[in-house]
Amino acid sequence: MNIYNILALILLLIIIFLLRIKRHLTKAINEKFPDNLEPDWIVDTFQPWYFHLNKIIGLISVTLLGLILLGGYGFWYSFKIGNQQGYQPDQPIKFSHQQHAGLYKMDCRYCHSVAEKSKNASIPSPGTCMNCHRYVQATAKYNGSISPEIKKIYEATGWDPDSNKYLYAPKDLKWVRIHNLPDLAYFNHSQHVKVGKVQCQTCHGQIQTMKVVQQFSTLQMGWCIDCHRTSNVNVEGNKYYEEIHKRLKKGDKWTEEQNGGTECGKCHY
Amino acid sequence: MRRNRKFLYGVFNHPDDILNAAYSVSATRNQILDCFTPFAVHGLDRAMKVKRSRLALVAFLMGLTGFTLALSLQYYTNVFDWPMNIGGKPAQLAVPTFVPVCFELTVLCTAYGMGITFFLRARILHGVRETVFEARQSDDHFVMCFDMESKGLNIEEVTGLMKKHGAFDVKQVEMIAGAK
Amino acid sequence: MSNNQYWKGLEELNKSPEFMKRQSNEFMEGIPMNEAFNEETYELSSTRRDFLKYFGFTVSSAAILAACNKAPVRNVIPYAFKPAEVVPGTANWYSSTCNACSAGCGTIVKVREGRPVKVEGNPDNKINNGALCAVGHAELLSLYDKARYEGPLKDKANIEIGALDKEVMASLNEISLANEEIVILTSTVNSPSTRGAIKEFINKYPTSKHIQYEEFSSYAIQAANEKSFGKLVLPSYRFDKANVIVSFGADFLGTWISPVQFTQQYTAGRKAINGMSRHIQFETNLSLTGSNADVRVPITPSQEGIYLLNLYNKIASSTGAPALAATTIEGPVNMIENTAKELLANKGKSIVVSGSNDINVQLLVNAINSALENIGTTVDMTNYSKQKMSDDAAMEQFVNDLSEGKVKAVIVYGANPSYNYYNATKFNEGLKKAKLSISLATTHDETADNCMYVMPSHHTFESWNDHEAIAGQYSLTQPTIAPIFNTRQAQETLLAWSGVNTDFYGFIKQTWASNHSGVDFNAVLEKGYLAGAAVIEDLKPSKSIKATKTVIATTTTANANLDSAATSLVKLDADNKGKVQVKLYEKVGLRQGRMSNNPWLQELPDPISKVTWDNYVASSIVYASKNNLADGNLVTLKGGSVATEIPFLRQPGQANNTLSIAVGYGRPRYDKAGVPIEVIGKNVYGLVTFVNGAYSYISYESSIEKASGSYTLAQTQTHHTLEGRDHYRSTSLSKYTANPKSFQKQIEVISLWEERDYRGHKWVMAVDLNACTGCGSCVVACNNENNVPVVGRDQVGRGREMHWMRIDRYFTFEEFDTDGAKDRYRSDFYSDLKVDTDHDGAANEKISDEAFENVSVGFQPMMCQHCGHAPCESVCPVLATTHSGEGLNQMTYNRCIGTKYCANNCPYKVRRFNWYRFNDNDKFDYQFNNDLGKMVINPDVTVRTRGVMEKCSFCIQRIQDAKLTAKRENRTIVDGDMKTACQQTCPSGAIVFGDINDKNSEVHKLFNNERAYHVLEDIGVQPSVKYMGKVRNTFDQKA
Amino acid sequence: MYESPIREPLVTGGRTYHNITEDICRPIENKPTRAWKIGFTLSAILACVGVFSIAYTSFVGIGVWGINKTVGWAWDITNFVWWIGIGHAGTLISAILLLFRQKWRTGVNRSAEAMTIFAVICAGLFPIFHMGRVWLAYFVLPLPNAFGSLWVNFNSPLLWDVFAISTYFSVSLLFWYIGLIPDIATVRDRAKGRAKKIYGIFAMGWNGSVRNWARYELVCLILAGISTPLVLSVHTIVSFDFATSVVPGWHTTIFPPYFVAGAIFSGFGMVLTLLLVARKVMNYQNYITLGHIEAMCKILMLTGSMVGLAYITEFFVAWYSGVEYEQYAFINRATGPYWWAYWSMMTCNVVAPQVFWSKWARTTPWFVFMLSAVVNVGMWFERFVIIVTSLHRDYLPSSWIDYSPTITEIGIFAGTIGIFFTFYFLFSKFLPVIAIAEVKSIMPYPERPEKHEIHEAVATH
Repeated sequence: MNIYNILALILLLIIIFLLRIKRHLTKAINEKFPDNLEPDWIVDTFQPWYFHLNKIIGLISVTLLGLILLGGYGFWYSFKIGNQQGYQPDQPIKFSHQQHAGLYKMDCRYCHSVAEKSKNASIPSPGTCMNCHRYVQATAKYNGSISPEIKKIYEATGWDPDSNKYLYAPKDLKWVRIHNLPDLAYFNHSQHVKVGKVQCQTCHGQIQTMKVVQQFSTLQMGWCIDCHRTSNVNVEGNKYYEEIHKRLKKGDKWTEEQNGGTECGKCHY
Repeated sequence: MRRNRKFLYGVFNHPDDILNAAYSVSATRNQILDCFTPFAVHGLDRAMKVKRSRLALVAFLMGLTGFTLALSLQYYTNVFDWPMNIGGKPAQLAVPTFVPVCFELTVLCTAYGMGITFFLRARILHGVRETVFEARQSDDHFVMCFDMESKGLNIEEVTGLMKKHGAFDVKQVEMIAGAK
Repeated sequence: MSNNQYWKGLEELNKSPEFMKRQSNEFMEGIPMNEAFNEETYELSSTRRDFLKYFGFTVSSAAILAACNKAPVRNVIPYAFKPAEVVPGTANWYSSTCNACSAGCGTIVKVREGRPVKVEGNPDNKINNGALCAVGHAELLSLYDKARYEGPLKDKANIEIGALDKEVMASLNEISLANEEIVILTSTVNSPSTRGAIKEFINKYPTSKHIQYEEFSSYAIQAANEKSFGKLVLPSYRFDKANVIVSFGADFLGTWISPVQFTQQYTAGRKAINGMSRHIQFETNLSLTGSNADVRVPITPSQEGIYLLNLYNKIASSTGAPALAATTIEGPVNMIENTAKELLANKGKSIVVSGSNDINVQLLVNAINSALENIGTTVDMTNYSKQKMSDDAAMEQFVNDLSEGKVKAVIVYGANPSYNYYNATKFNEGLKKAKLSISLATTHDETADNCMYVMPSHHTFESWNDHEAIAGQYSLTQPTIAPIFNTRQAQETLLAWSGVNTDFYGFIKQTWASNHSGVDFNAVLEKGYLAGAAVIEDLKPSKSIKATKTVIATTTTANANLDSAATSLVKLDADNKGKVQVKLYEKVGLRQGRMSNNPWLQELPDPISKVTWDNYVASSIVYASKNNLADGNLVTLKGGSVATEIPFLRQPGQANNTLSIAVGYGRPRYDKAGVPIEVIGKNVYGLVTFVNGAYSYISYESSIEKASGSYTLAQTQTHHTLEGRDHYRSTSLSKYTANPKSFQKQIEVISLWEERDYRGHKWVMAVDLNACTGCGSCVVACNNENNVPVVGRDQVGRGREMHWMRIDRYFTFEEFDTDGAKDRYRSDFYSDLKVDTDHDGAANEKISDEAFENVSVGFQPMMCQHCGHAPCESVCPVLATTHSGEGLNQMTYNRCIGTKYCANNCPYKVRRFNWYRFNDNDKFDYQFNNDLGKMVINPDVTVRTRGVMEKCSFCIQRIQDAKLTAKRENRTIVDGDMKTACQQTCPSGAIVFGDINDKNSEVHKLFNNERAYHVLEDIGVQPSVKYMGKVRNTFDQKA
Repeated sequence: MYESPIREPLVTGGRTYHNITEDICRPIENKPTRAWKIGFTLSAILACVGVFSIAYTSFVGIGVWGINKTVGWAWDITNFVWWIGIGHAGTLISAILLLFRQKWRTGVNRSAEAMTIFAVICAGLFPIFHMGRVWLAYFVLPLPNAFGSLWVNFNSPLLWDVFAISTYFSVSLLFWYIGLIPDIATVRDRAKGRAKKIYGIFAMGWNGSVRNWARYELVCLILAGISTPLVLSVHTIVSFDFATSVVPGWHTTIFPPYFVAGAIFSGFGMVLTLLLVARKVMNYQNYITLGHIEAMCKILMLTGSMVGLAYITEFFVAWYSGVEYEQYAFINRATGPYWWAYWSMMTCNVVAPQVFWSKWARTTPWFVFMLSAVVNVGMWFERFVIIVTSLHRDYLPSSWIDYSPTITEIGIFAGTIGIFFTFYFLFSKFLPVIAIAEVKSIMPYPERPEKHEIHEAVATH
């Protein structure tokens, strides 16, 4: 149940309430004063601003209305600030996850090897690419010449395909970072991948189908919190969690939140 | 429906005069359309048999709304939606800590609920044309006015009664309600 | 400004073919710097959290301003080839040795993506057993010092290394061939390989001489030992094995020879209340050691000899040795009687030391230790110390020769006589007469300014080295970052000039291969330490004394020397009686002033006076009122080659009619461009004298005079008494034994609501006030670990220092009482010297000015208490501070709006507010204001922006890390997995942190200790920190 | 209708209804006087100083103030409480005195209410701009957000303040505006041209209909009814900022009534200060009579004695509690480094108002003016004493420290005074300073005008 439903419900209740009040009042008036003295002529004196008093009020009202609308829109829009969901920049090498992870079914952790050890999943060094691409050159596709994308790896590592040796100085390869968290949030891959056994796809989407990677999740705090509230701690097979679970004496369902997963200090320090 | 109407009105310069006139006119079959005074002349409404306002009820209901709103807001945010450990206190319906905000929102809703109802009910709104028969009706003149189109208005009778009670001027006027 | 400048060399290295060859070397991790520092601006290039957290808030706000779905582009550059041992986002630890002083403490260096971010003590090194002092921690920051030389210089102009080598070698050859003298002037060198390199140099240029010079020398001890025992060595002292410790002005806990080692030994003998040692201190200024003493007697410097003579005579009378001529002492006579009684009762289990550099005094000390049979037990001359190896006489001779033009070439390494030689003008003039003068300094210094050539050396963190701090115990230094600047290690330079064609790493390996056959060099490197098993066992601080010690008898000439020593000491006192005697001392933070451009050390408050960023003249209260001097007055100080204006401060505990001034000041601070901008404090090395073959740090011929004007000293604590409150609890040993429960207060805990229980982890901390010496090591460790900003003198003076951890220092009088009656002395002698009324209406009790000479000192480390009923949490309107399920009080910086309400409501006043933006702000031109200094930032901790509150987090990043490691390794948390930065570094082991729900944890035991109490327990905030009350082993009857 | 043979009439000088209208509308209809121009310019300049100081603080950091690690609140919150306190008199006069049927209030309630609103504006600036990150001030509002619905802390007195101050400001504004409507209508009916239109907008068509008068009076009564507990609650909640904390000297249950009494005291001080000047400058002696002044002086004396009692009670409670921290805090107040602030407070707040036992003192305008200024100073010191002297010597002596303000803090304080008077000058120029309709309703009935006068009136009409 989210907050907006509740707010809407409250507003609805208020409206119903007010309508009831009005009805009640009207009824009361009619009962008590059958010969209603309230003159209706005074209604005629109400002349909406647009053909009576002056344009200033009109201007003010329009401005106010506009401001209110703008403010409301701004408020809703503000939820999207910093939300880069769907961000899909061009990368220096047209690397396709669909091909590598999808078609060839390579394990994510072959390249993103430190995801289980470190807070970063890290971008593989071109040296890692060379493990295969020293030999895999996709020449078939390019009429016998080496694929221009694979050539970029050779440039980055300083590999000379003719002599099969590292001859040149390596060059920087500037990947564009897609998943950006603000510096004030601490996130650790190993906690989620190794300990929590969360699939890469849970946060990064069906990466094995993406030709060009895009940001799948909002990466906003609400998104983190939602997951922490609903997912269970994977107690089994982890001695640390077994000990803590024993101490906490929680029931079978032990969500991340119950383990303190929504406390501020878990991510902000 | 905007059209010119014809009004009969008498001008007094002392609150007691208009009060007496109102009592006298009300005793007849004639209906006073309205009186306009520069300040609240106590008793005039009774003399004119104006019903009592029910704004007090509105105020009470609005206050109740405010209180409910405040309590549910605090309960929802601090207990239901995201309970936190604040100074070791339990996240529950903590009556003492919720009192101030409940009170403040009750007052706020009461005041504004009633105020807005008052504006609406009394037709005190932007764009409302003021009904001014006499420029000095907000200064030191007291105006009693009759709708000349209403059935059964005995113009001579009311003119006489008003003059008798000290109206120094009785006039007829045709205007779009209010404006002169 | 280009971010590349520091990495220029590195980048070239990165791209050179040579790189391919060396890529597996472990000190090549500098490479990923590219990841952060490429040619674009920070905003574009930084990899969010891992680097440059300091703009944590600016980037996010910039993102808000951008307010669009198009992200600011951030590039990531991976390693071309990732070194196998580097895991981005995790730290590597390398063992090394501290070089901040010559004590030789082992360190381990935390390296993140190629840059050292933290130093800790090496637990395997038996000198410091994992602890480290404030200076050792701060040495890391000197690596990222803007005042470092960026490349070789000739007459202050840049020069290529090759050209410099050519010119220097030609000149050296010429001088050597002409049979003219070459001097290599260094500070203490106890590295076998460095000595080997110097030897190679001397072999090549046979007219060379190696002179070791220490500005704060312990030469007299060695000289006296030669006279007494025929051994020119500095003994290893064993305070752990002594039941009675008598120190004459030796600040062995703060600055003397090897403070971390001695602190560990000292507290080993004092933590266990039963059988704790007794410490008696005779001294002039209130030193850190004196403030920890059970009995402290303030004496003037000239009286030191008289007290020692009387002590000797008392001891001699019981051993039957002849008495020496002595005058009677004017102070409390029974102090000497009691001391002698104590010492005689603990023969072989006592120790007498003196910090004096007067050979006569040290002869007496030797005689006393000898008579007490301490030589070989507590004073170890077999495994002697090489921690101070200077030769005062040789230095004096050298300066004379230099000024006479006899020395033609001078190579200075690690010494800075232009700054700290007492007659610097003489040295500088002499240096001009030399044909060749070269400095191998790392950082800008005064001597290098006067040298023709500067061939800057690597910083310790970029260098290879080995050490033999105590005979037979070896440790290694290894580089943990690729050289930042165009520098070359001094030893390598010497080897190059000697024509030895090997790098110093190879040279060390050779040295080790020849000295330690059969030892696996890499295994030592991993551990960082080498010593025989027996030695290691012996070095553990413990009370037991091995019977196998060889006892060295005093030589007969020594006894003959005693008489003349006695005569001259009596004469010294007689000559100087009534004069104002000035004592120079080292500050615990800045020591001799070698790292004076280190903001961490400058802002570390003096443990006693709590003054930062300045030195000052301190006197007793009596002296001050007699001479009409008030705190902050400027006084003109004259004496030796010094004539300067310096602030004045009243210091309780200071012996009357004496003044004390810290050395190590008067050096410039450098701004972010590496330009000196202000001089901090005043240089008083000019007051040093050369007396009787050694340097004396006492001046009898100085004077002060009130000058016009005043100066605000920036103190972190301006109120000094307990006000009769019981948050600091102490008692005497006899009272404690009579009533061990005296620390406990009966408090009925009432709760108005259902209590939360913390059944998972509950992190708590225990602080042993009996162990804490107040040295301030924890403060610097915390600054480093938690990215605490330095705010400078002005802000400290306004009461805005940012330290999360502070050490409160209270002066009390020897009226310790915890059972009921409060100590009756209530005084705020900084605002009003006299005592105000007692709160229970007792008569006004006045404290005389004289009484302030005999204050007792209490140290209380104070950090966030992580209260269960935290008053700060309730009052935060925006939930920026909340409680965790593990009992931690958490501060969420990004939620904080800065109302300061929490700080007001904190009874312990441990919350710190960011009054300004302390990073990238030229008003606060310290390490966070330049690219180089920012390297020291811990990437796991947010750098706070202005306007937010911050405080001790119990090192939550370490807790999280320990938990995650346990989870990853599929095990439960073991007590000791998780240490806070302050606990880890504490030399006295006073701080213990852990999980109270772990029944086997140390902290669980300590919480049930009968000395354990909560500070301010009666206000019901339920803190998570317990303090264990201080017990003082005082004499039962008063002096 | 307020005619009593015993009491002094509340409007003197034999004024007629028309006279009253003329008198009160004159400043609005005439060109601003020289005195007004000078006063307005001076206060506008002062307000600019304040705006500059606030901007400087916001751009550079709270470090430009003199506060430190121990004294986290000083002039900022002192000024906040002071201004809020001043504001209380307006509500008190319009609400509580209305409930008590104290008819004399009509002469002063309009300007007192205006004072309330301006004072609350000034007060509100401080809690906002004392924030370290003022641009995130919206965090205190319970807004749903993208951060997983992070809310606010309803345990925090500072959050209660947010609700209390905003409610207080809104309700006061409403009350004031509803009260103004008939008078604006009067001004409208007298005005010509553009002024008539502008006043017409704000009068919203008010015509003085009997039905509306009846509703109007009821609304005013109910508003008074809810404003009375509101005004008490606001300063109670402000006092909770201190009372719910653990700081010795703050942690006191006596604070709510003590603060409310102090607030009324300081408010009346300010009302007197302002009205004595306005009375003189605008020639309102007939509406703000010596009777008014005397009544307010009596309130000053009463509330002054109440705060005096509170001061003494605090000492008693500290002594009786046996809590040494509490005892020290109070001894320190009287004898510590800020003894002068404490004794200034005592002299100004407790001793000085006692002279109002003398009728001469109560009825001598210049003397009352001086004393009312003294009361304002004293009440400022009261807040300073409570905030700074409690904080600067709290639990651990190691953190004890002194505080002194910087020029920026002084600038902000002076600036709020400037803002206050700027608003007040504008108010006195453009709106009726005295409630015309209400004064007319309580004045003795005028003699019936002679016939020729009526004709004259008709002729001019």
